[in-house]
Amino acid sequence: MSNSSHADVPGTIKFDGPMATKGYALNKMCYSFNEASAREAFKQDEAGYCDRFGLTPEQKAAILDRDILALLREGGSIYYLAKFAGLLGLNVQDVGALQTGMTVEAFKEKLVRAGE
Amino acid sequence: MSNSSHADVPGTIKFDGPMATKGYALNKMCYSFNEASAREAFKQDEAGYCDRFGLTPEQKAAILDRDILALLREGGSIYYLAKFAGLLGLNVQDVGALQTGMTVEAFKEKLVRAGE
Amino acid sequence: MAQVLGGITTSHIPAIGMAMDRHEEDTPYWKPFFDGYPPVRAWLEAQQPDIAVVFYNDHGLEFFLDKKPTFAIGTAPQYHNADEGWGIKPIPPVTGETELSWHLVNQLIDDEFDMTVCQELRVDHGLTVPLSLMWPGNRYQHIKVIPVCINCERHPMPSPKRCYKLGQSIGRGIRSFAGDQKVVVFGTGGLSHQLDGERAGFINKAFDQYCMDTLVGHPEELTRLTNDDLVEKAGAQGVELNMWLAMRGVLSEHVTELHRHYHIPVSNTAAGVLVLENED
Amino acid sequence: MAQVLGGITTSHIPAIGMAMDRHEEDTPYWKPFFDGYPPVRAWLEAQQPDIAVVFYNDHGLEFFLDKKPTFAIGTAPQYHNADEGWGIKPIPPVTGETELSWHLVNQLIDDEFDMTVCQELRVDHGLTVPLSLMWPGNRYQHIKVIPVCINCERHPMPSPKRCYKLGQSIGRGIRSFAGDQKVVVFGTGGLSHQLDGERAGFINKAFDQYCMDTLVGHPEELTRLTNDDLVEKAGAQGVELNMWLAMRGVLSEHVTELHRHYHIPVSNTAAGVLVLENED
Ligand SMILES: [Fe+3]
Ligand SMILES: [Fe+3]
Repeated sequence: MSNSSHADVPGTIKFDGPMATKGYALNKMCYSFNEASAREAFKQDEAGYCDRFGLTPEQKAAILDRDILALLREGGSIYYLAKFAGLLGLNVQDVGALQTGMTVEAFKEKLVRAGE
Repeated sequence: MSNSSHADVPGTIKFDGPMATKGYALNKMCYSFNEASAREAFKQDEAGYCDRFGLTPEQKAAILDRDILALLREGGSIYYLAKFAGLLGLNVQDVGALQTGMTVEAFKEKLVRAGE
Repeated sequence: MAQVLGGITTSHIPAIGMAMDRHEEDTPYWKPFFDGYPPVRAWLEAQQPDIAVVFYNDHGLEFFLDKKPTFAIGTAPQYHNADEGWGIKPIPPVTGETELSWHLVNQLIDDEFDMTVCQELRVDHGLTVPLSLMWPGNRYQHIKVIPVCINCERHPMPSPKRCYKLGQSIGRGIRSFAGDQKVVVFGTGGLSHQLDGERAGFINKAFDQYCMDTLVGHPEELTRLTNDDLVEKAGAQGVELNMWLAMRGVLSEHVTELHRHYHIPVSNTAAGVLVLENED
Repeated sequence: MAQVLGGITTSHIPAIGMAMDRHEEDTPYWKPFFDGYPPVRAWLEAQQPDIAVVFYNDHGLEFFLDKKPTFAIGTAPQYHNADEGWGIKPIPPVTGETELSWHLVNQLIDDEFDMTVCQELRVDHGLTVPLSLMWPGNRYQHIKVIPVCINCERHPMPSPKRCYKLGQSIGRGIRSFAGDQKVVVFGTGGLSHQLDGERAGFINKAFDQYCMDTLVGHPEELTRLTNDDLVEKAGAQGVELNMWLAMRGVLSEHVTELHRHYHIPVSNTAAGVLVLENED
């Protein structure tokens, strides 16, 4: 069945049901960042804000470390993590660079080359 | 097509899309009565509470008059109106009696007779 | 492979929960209704299901017209009940189940059912009253519940045929799940009743009995009805028969009727009980 | 009968909206992208559609995992945009439409699509960026918008085939609507891109061009792909092709390709533009 198969695409974690269960609290916290007041509350007390949503120790550590790849492994969805990145002042190209271990300039160049 | 046909069942208003559009504000107000604080706020100032949800004059008058049949005509859905009835201390048998112009006792007897 | 033990139909009206809260089960009004349940409880006690798939409708606790699903399914580890506005006492949390739930979601999306998937969901009397009825004293926390919510509040609603097919897809999902869980399926709501309009209090005993007879051995016959037919024959809220059809779709073609009960009225409603044992 | 004029595909990434806010359309980075749009705007100006059906996905403004629809459709008189958390400026309210919207809901439920129906809905950049692009200066309030939201965020997602069939049902709905409205259809999002994981920045120009070629004349060929195929070939967010397929499903079998544009990159994404004129 197509939906229960796990596409084995290197460098890609399929955000499926079990991952959505694992990452629920983390994603819920990131979804809250749609609200300016939530972003402010997080900035005032990062660890306390994580605890309020019941993040696991691994999720909380990955938030405090800004470790995007670890957040994905812990069930984060890029759509909600993008709001966390936005709060940090990072755009999707910055996040791409972080995940690929490249400088932002090198990451942007890689994208330009894809068009050639 | 089954969904756009209007079942012509006497004494029954089909709560369909256009009725749901017509009754949206009214139903939204009644849905708010899930919260005890909303029920309290309504009791403190019935007309003001209606205005806060943008009810039409017809809807507001029907609320103030406890006119269930008028509320249905104005786009109310019985599922949300039931919460308004609950706030007034009425159960579905009281509401049945009101709509059919019977006493509650007569309405209950009619139900018992349906089983015979 | 997980196994479908069978299906149960039951009314879910709030007045039942209120009567249980007030210990009125043996009063003259309520006794003829509650007399239908000891055989159901005995069957559940003997079968010891691990999981209950419960087809219900939300009467305006969690879902409003702002975002109204046709079909919703829960995949949460727990579900909460809450204040519904007119006095039924909230019951303790309901235990959920995530693994089979997600497996069913995969099956349903593969089968082209466009589910709304709920990782957090407040469940109303449509789901909670049956649990209280099956396990009095609210001793239901051992059983893992998978809620499946069907729109019965605003037309257009899914057709009887679509609801039956929904059940069939869920049946395939349960039977293809790698595990040894025993699953029971609840079709809640009904039978004939109408709450709104000058026709309030409408009940159709003959039609209800036709439905109960037909559901057991010839459910496809009922899928030829439209929702407009149901409104006419079973009252505006009689469309809740769709939850019974979804339950029946989960079961095998042939089932054994172990128990039947029918009583008029509870509150404004005709109440029907069936226990159908699966054959495969 | 209402009439389908044609369909438009367009990227909807937030960076486009931000570039327009900052008046960067003519900068070296952005000019090659915005050069794709004057012909689209000219066609819209000439055709003067009354209604736009917009297929988009919600990236976490209105819908969260708590209650995540597979397919949602709006029937509201107006839609609001709001803060998405990372700095795109909300745009003025979008005008809605209730009559055709409800007619489409009736058609869809009749055709066994299990829609979540939204009488109140905040719409995110997936819907708003295309409006800003088509009518610069946010002069889009004359056009009535029917939002159709497709789950592209959490697997399982509706298959490419299911999305194409969704569009076909909506096409039947438009053509059976008693009115003389002119309708345009937007397929938003795509083309290949991946935001997450070590594979972030993946773009597949050859596959994108195959998709654009095939979508025009042989869309059914694309419906043989699975979402897993799309993730592999077009990147994790390349599943947004499903919105293009839904748009194509609304159109007639034969369409005339009036305009095509393709540019890499805008932000992390390959951007494709098509204007397809309907033949019936
Ligand atoms: Fe009910
Ligand atoms: Fe997108």
